[in-house]
Amino acid sequence: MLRKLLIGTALGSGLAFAAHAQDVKEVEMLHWWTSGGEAAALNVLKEDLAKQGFAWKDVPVAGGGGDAAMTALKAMVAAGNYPTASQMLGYTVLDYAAAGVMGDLTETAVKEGWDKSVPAALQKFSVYDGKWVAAPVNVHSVNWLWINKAVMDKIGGTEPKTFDEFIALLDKAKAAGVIPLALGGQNWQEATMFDSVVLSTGGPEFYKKAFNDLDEEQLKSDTMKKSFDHLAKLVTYVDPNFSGRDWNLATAMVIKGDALVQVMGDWAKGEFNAARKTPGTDFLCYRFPGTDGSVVYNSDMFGMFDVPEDRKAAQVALATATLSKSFQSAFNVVKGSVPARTDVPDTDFDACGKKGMADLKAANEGGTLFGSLAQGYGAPPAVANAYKDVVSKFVHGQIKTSDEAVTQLVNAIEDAK
Amino acid sequence: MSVIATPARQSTGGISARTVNRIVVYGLLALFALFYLMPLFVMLVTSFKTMDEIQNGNMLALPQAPTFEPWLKAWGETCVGLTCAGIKGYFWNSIKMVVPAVLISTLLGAINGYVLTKWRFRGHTVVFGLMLFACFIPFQSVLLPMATILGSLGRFGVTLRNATGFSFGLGNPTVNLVFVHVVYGLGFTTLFFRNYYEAFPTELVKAAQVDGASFFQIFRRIMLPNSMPIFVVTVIYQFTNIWNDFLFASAYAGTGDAMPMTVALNNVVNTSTGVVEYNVNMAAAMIAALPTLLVYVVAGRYFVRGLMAGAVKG
Amino acid sequence: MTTVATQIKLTPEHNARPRASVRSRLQDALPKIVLAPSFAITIVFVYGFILWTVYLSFTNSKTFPSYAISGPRAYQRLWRWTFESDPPSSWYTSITNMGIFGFLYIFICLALGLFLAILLDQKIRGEGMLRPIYLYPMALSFIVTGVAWKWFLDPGLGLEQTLHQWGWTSFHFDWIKNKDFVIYTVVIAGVWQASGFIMAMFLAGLRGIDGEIMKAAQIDGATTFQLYRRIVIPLLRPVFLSAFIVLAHLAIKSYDLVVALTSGGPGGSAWLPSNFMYEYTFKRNEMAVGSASAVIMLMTITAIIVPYLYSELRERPR
Amino acid sequence: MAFLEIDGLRKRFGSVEILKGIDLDLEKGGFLVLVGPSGCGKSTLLNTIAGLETITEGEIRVDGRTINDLHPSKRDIAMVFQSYALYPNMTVAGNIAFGMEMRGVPAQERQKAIDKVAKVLQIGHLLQRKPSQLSGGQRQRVAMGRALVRDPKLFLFDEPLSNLDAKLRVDMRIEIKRLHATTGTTIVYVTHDQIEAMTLATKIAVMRDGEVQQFGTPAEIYNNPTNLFVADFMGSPAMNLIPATIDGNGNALSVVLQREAREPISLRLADAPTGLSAFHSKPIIFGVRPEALTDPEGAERNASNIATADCHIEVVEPAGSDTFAVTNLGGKAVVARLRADANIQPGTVTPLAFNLTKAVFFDPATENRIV
Repeated sequence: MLRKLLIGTALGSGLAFAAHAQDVKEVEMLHWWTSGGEAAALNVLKEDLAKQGFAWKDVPVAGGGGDAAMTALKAMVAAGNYPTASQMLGYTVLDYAAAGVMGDLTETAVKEGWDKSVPAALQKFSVYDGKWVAAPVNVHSVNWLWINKAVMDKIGGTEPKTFDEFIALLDKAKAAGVIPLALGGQNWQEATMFDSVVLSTGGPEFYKKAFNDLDEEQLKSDTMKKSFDHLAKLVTYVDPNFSGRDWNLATAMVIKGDALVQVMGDWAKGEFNAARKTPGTDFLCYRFPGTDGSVVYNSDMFGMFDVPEDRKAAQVALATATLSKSFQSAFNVVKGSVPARTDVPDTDFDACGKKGMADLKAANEGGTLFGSLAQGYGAPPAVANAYKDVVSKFVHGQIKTSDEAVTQLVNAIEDAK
Repeated sequence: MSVIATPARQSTGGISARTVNRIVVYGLLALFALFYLMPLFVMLVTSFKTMDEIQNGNMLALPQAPTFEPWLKAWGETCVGLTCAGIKGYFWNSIKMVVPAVLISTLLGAINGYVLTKWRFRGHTVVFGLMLFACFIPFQSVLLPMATILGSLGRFGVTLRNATGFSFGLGNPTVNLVFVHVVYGLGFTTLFFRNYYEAFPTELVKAAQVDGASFFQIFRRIMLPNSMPIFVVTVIYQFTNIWNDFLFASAYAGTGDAMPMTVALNNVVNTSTGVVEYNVNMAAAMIAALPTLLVYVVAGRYFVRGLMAGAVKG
Repeated sequence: MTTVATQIKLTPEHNARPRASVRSRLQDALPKIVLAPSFAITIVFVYGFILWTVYLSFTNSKTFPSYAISGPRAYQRLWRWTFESDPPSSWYTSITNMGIFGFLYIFICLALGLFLAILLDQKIRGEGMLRPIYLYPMALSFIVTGVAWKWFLDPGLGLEQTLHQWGWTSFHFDWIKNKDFVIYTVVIAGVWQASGFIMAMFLAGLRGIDGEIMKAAQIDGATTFQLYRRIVIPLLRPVFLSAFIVLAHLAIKSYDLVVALTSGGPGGSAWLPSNFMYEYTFKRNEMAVGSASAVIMLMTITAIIVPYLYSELRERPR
Repeated sequence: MAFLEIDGLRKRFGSVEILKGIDLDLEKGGFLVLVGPSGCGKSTLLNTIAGLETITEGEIRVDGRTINDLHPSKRDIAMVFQSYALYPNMTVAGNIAFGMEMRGVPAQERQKAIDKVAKVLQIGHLLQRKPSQLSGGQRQRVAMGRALVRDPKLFLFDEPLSNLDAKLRVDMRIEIKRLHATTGTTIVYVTHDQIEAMTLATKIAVMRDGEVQQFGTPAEIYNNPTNLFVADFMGSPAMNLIPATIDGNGNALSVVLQREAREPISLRLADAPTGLSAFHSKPIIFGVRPEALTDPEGAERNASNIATADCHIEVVEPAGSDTFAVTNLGGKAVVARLRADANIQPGTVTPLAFNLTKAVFFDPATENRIV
């Protein structure tokens, strides 16, 4: 069908080209950044483009962390109405590229020097078959702890460096009558936390082999079993109503001091920012105990579609603006993430942002920058979701023991491969 | 029909059995009314509260300092994607999609019902059975093939526009949505009208034929004027379903200039970051639901009457 | 006369008679011509798409449709997930939930709808006000009401919290957080949404019953309960069937109910087959499995609906 | 040439044959009644004449013109339906004028025609009402008005009186008869009520199972039924059909009726039908109408062949105008019609006079009349 589609589109675009000698000064952008902070960040881009004379045709579809948007995108592509660009994650970019619907930005990339400034790990997803098909917007890292400083001071805690210290800290909070761990009981949140647990328990090498290479030996190893034990331990520090809670509500618990800590990606910092909290004085950001030096990342990308010739100029402008240093800085300061290129000055970033940028650079150079399995950067969606299923079922008790969890994980991943 | 009003046999201790009976009946009705109203109540009181009160107060408590701010914000200021002009603009998008979709699917259902009862042909039951079964297809599984076809139609529209100057609506997202809702509404509208016309006297059709009325004249002059009850039922049913559809709307008309109300509302409500402004969300939800609520309250009476007139007959 | 004789016959079997004029033959064919577009649309956009789905379920389609047949692997996986399911697979959870939800939802809606209709039929003052109250939930999208219900059922925000504040601290209601009970909260919200509509159908049915039958039964000495059980409810059979069709169709399509209320529930424990299908088709990029699950759903629906359609639509001698 | 001619008309639904070769004709100004039990095909036949149902074989001609394939509206017919089929959304005037409106008759002319018809049927005061505001009789009148206003070649009536109560039915029957007499229109009328058939028709077609059993004037049908079915169906009370045997030889045949606990009655036939001699000593059905079986004083004086026999009277039914007496002959209850003032008591034995001139005989095997 896709081939037919492509022929149809080619036909359509040919005709469109004949009809419009002039370039279309408009970008059509599908995204799910509809909340106030995100929209404000994206507005920076919109205004950038407006300055160059390009109108912004907004296609926002919120819900399910991009699920609804991806469904809409699939429908748009099936219909042959490609947007100029779409917000996309990891393997989705590669899937669409393999289907042959993505554009080619190599020329611009070479001119702008993206291949030097964008970390190689990210290029794995933005470059397909030697061609640039997507512009990375940011790098989120997943292995963070977000701690309420006031609560921390009250219970006299210090930065935990190992998993055992972390447990000791949680115990202190429990003793002080604070909810130790804020967690939202949705499968992606649980799995995101488990990413960090595995990295902490098994170390960088183990994480890579298990969660990026899907090595069966590692998946069914005792280390994995121990990781599940650690997860089980962590879940005992969660309040009883955690199930189904949205992540930002969990963050809010930490912000308000109802809970001590949340294990979450750096997008949580956007919530602290929105609540006008300052790192160091109101809240603390630490790497998940035992994962310092490694970064488990995911990244928002703007996938660039194979649009008709008359829309290419607008697309190039969008891509260039997206990876411009000024936008990368301005956007990521608001969003909580770090720039997708390593040569952006960190002057505008707060302490956590600066640490994040330094960590990314180090991890990139040291080979410890790993894709998050929970966030769809470790393996294709079928595997990632099978993984989330197992973790979530373990957390909620459908899977009862770590042994069973390991068996289930191996089977589920094998099944979904 | 109405029964139970059996006269009290003996009045016991001053209060008659009948009175007790009435109290029980009214009590139960009131209790269930509370059950049905509860979510509406929660939404309403929340929409008049400040964020502070929502975060710190009781969900069921009345607002201590009622404010219209959330309503104004939802109406004219809240952000749908990058455009921050409230949800008011999306009303029109929805209306210009819903009204034609409802009218076309209802009219087609009426005419199908007319043919399937008054102009029967060999195999009419099979045709009807196939159309009725179509109601059960899960919409998720038609999303992609439908998109493909809409895409082809859209390209054909471009060709047409280049050739003739008009695209005849092909490729227009609103037209696409109307088309999709008509296609998947046909089963139910045909069912409603067929059941209604099944009980409609065939002799009237014969009389009109003898009087010289044509196929369409009979439909327009005899069938339609006598179809008011079922019309109300079908229109309400279709209006509600189409107005509230999210799946098709988000997949086929996600862009700002055609985006229907539900998609806009979803973009307001379903944000995953930032402080969730529940009061604005609730106000927006109420505003978005106003047309359907209005339809139910205003036409509710005719609704039961219409159901009586035939829609519930097997 | 038999039914057939009262129908107008449109397929003329003119034999050995002068042919009708083109115009009059067009007249004869007009009803079919008028019906044809609707029928064609249904064939293409429903049955064509069903065939397409069946086809895809035998391919190895992932993110996008692929048209190379690769065998029944998707069905084998579903089979395994159904019968070798310990701990329960998402598919197993979905179909067992469908059983629980479908049964309770349809049964409670029918029972509550009938009960309310009977109450409302007792010459109630203020019926005009009560009726829209029972009916309105059907008018609202669950995107909207899902949030309200989620709050209400959340032990930390809703009913439990409120009752605790009012002093009933031993009250405990946390089904929405419990993997074994979350599906019942979906039932509650679903019943809330649809039962008023069913009530309206029953009310219409009750109003359509001949009053003389009721009087006769009362004279025969039937108690109110007997009256309803022996006379009224049997007479409402067609309404039951129509209501069943409406409810079955709503139950099968319940997707946003689960998402808005529970986001899938703890560990996916609130999934229904439509969630499974959507999830696999669009989110997990396993279109073949999603298609296969859709086919199984359709087959189940067929098994339930077709006998009903057959019994309702076959020519009944009068 | 007759005004309405139906030749070899057949109608099939799949393998079921509803009409099995109907041949009928009717002169201009005639009144044809199709009568028969329900399911006999009479309404289908009417519908085929109207063009509301197609035919499988055969031909229908009106005024010499074949109308088989004409649309109902082109046949120049008007029809009155059992349920009246008044359009509920239109006023009485609208109902009456609808046909003309469909033909594009200008409004003024329509008004004139409405007024005329309203005057004839005395429904002028009802013109602005909706059908739901009318009584049964009024609806009936409006339905007739709708037919009349068309001034068609042919009127079709499909059981028009069956929804009325007994009194109104008689009134309307007379009204229709008068209408026919004054307007001289040609009418085809379907009913299952044989009294309506007898009183209204100039020609009757008795139908059963898609076939015409007998076609003729009311008198022919009544007096000379061609078979048992027609004999039994027409007339009220129905003809007595008594199992009997033929006795005697040559020209001196007699019919023998068995009785319970008495010796048989033997009635001598003066001018027996010639076919009867073949039934010597064989069972036949002896048919005699109640009015041909009476008390000897009340018997037709000038009838050529009257035989009297003593009968045991079981029941007496005084009906006002007549008195009916029931006796038992050949194992069947037999009704005799006596004068109203006849002095007769149940349980007594009374002589009854058989008017054998009016008697008919049927072959029990073929059920056909023996002639």
